[in-house]
Amino acid sequence: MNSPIELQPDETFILNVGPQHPATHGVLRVKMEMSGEYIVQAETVIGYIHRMHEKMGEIKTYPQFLMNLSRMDYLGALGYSHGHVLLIEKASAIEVPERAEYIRAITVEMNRIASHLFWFGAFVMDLGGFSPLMYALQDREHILDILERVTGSRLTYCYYRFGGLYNDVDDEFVSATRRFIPRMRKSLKKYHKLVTGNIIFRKRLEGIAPLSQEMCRKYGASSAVARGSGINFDVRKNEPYSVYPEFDFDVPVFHECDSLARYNVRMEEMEQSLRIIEQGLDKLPDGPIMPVKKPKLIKPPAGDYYQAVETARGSFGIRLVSDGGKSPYRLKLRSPTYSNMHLFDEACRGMLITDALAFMGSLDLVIPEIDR
Amino acid sequence: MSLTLLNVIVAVVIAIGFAALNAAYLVWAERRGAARIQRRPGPNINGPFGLLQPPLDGIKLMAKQLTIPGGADKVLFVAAPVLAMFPAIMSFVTIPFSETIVAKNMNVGVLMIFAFASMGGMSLVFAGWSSRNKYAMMSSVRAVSQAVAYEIPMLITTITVVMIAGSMDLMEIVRQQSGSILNWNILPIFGTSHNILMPMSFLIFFTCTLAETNRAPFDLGEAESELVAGFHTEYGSMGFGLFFMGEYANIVIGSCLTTILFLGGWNAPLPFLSFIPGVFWFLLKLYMLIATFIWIRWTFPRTTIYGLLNLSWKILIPLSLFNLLFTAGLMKVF
Amino acid sequence: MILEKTKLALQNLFPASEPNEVPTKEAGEEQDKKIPEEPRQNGVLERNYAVHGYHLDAQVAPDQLLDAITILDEAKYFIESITGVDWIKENQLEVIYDFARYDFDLCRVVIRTRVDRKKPVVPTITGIYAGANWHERETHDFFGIKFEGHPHLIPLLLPEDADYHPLLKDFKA
Amino acid sequence: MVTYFSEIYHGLISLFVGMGITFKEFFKPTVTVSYPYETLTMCDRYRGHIELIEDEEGKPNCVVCGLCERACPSNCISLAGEKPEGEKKKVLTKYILDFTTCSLCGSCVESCNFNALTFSKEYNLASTRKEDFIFDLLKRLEDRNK
Repeated sequence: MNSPIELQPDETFILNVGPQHPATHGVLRVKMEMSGEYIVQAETVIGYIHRMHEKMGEIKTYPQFLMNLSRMDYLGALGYSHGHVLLIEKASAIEVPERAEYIRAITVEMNRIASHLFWFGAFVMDLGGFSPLMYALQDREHILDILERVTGSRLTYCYYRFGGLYNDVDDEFVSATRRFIPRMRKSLKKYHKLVTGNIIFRKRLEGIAPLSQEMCRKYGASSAVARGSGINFDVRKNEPYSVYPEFDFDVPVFHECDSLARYNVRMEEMEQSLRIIEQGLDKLPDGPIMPVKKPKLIKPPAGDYYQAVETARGSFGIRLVSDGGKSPYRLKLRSPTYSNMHLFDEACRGMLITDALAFMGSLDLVIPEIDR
Repeated sequence: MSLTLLNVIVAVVIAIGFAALNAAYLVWAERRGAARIQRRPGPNINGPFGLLQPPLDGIKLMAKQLTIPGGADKVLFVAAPVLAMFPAIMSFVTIPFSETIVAKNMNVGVLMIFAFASMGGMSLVFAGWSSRNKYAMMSSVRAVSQAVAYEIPMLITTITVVMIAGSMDLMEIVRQQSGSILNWNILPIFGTSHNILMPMSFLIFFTCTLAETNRAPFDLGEAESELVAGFHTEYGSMGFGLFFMGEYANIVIGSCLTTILFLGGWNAPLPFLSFIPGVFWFLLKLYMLIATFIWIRWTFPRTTIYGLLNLSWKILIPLSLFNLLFTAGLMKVF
Repeated sequence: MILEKTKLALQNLFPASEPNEVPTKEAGEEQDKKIPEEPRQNGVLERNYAVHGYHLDAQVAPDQLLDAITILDEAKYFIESITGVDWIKENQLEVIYDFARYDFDLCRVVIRTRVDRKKPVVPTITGIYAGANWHERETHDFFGIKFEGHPHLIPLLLPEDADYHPLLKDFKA
Repeated sequence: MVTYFSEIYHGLISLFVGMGITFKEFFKPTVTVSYPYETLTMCDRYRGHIELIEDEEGKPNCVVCGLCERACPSNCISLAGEKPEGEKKKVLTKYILDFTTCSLCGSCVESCNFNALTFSKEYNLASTRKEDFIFDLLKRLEDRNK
């Protein structure tokens, strides 16, 4: 009889999780050195769908690059576009009408909820529960329907323009969004009852994968990964941009540092986003959605510009080095999950594979966004 | 003599047919049920309500090539799926569906079913070991510890019932619960047991059945988000189909046993309803239990391997031992 | 304020050049435009946050890099990203380190260092910030900048046998 | 000891609560659309591939200015025109959309100043051949008018 698995002399073996593994949500690969079910060491291998967005940024003109941003993170696309337009508007001193900024904030928050809903479903599916994914997708469908009526597409919105928006929202959008808010609140209650309170679910997450604040800092973690470790960091509050200072909302922070804390942060964030949407609809001013003098040719003056925004996945930074030309001299995209995923190698040492994959789910990975 | 032999053969054939039919259509029921829970229609294209889906799936699986991974242990690799199906079918032989419908009643029926149930674990080990796949190997190691951990509370709980009935004969156990719903073993005080802890034993037994049949939330063997597909990662074609059917056949056996031990077997819940044949009541209870299995699977996330072992060793085994002692004490007193 | 503290600490790296930097800071806008034309002296600049999106801009020599990063580490900054810029006209490669803070004391710091295009070698900062690992590997992929002392400098985003550096300005696909 | 039992109790309760929710969902109507048998109409702003707009005479509005070609980030539009004798305007002779590289951003429609381009509402596009996605929009326009 031949031996199916040849153990290394030191009784560890290499387990190749990915690039085609159900828990990695895409083409991510983790080489794990295992001792039984325990991980001795892990090395994350990324880059399977690297598309070199930064080079495209250098080749294309500023408006042509607009649609690339929504290809980075297909779940929370609007947040990334928001960062891009804010940066170019800042660099070339374009005034944005107030109505446009409000609509941007509302749609970004809607997109954030949609993204978190998908994460919620996928996360519970990582833990083996399938039905919550379907419930989450039902609610997400509503958001996508609303956004589709406005932007014209369901996933890769190319909605923001330098100076404003692609087209205006109508009353139907406002009323549909208003109808959505109570519905979503009800659904969140259902999710809490079905999933958050569930003893199996809690047992799987409580105390799993503690991340210290120091570790978050060394790796530059943001979003729920940092906030679940007791770091009160949200770019919308720390470094207010757009019309966010006008809104009254809280940044949920949990101090348990474990996977459950990260879960709780995101669930709470959905409630807060609903609050922002509600206020935004109340305050939505009338007016144009593009500046009176529509910027024709975008040529930011030479220099170095940086803009950070809080997307659904964390602090997204975009750096523009301009030489005054029609296209950027250098465009750097700092994607939040890149830093969050980087934590994994160090944090998962000594963990069971079950817990490590649950931890990976709690990081909220979108692989195209890591690979760019 | 020859008549009895013929009887047995016919009964065995019927048992196999019943098991296979159930396994096939439970897949359909599960898919429809899951879809309803998730507010989808489920399979509804092939035939009315999608009822032709299972045979078509079967044909598709049979038409596929059975690939054996390089370096795999061929004999065990092929034997494992058969071994998964075989014990489940054999167990049907001794299950009484009513007073008369039973292939071969034995006075140690309980023992026989448990003997075959233990063999089910072997097939997982064989499959995992012979596949030459690390995920499958890890899964089979899990399967062993799971089987060991859950057979103990299951057996202890069964001993409690056997103690009350004073027999290992399944028919005898059912007969003692006849009369009305009040005599069923699941009920505290009133039942034949006069034992206040009986609902708890039912829960323990039911949980163990879930774990023994590798059903969610205890499906750690195949845990698709961790181990890809666990022990049957390398199986395709009918090898996979047999594992699949074996799983459902095991569910039927587990539910049959639960019905017989706790829910009064073929007895009608109320005496005046006993004009309806016993087999109807038996199947009703059986399918309600199976529906619960499906319902649970589509509600809960999966436990972890240590969560599963903790549940068994820290909660189920102490409770079932206490239950056993308590029942023994009660029987001594009354 | 952390801004002043960090600035002072960073300025201590350049004892001689400090007086020169004071006027640039006050001049603000007009100075910025000249930067691409004339090579900038090493030193600390305070930038207009509303325009540029960051507060402090320090250009250091490669051998001062670790000192500068240590100052930021001690002041509890977190690492945002590391990237490069190819200044082909000046025959130089620039490495840019972005840092920000978790608390409400808003201060974004940019550390830059310039190396020769022919021999692009900078010390690694993975010893100070473990999270710099992937960022440095990515910068190595795209620009071919070698981070001396990096524990695992193999391609990250590019294929493992990639021997080209796509973000260099003279790269032809 | 108390925590041990209270944990078991609360755990069990939480399981039953969860089962209650899925039980309720079981009886709710389905929400899905069984796609090939029933389809949804696309909303007004839906961005499909582009299509030429015709004037009253059935001729395209396009004046072959080439703005769309230049605005396109992925170079998927190629068009040509000629100026017939005695006419002031150029006439479109070729408009090819390479849909395989199109990213549906809508830059072309936005850049058009002559109301010559619009989004189609077509989304049932599937083929095993790459050539099927190189659309000749002029031909499509003629086919539409037949």
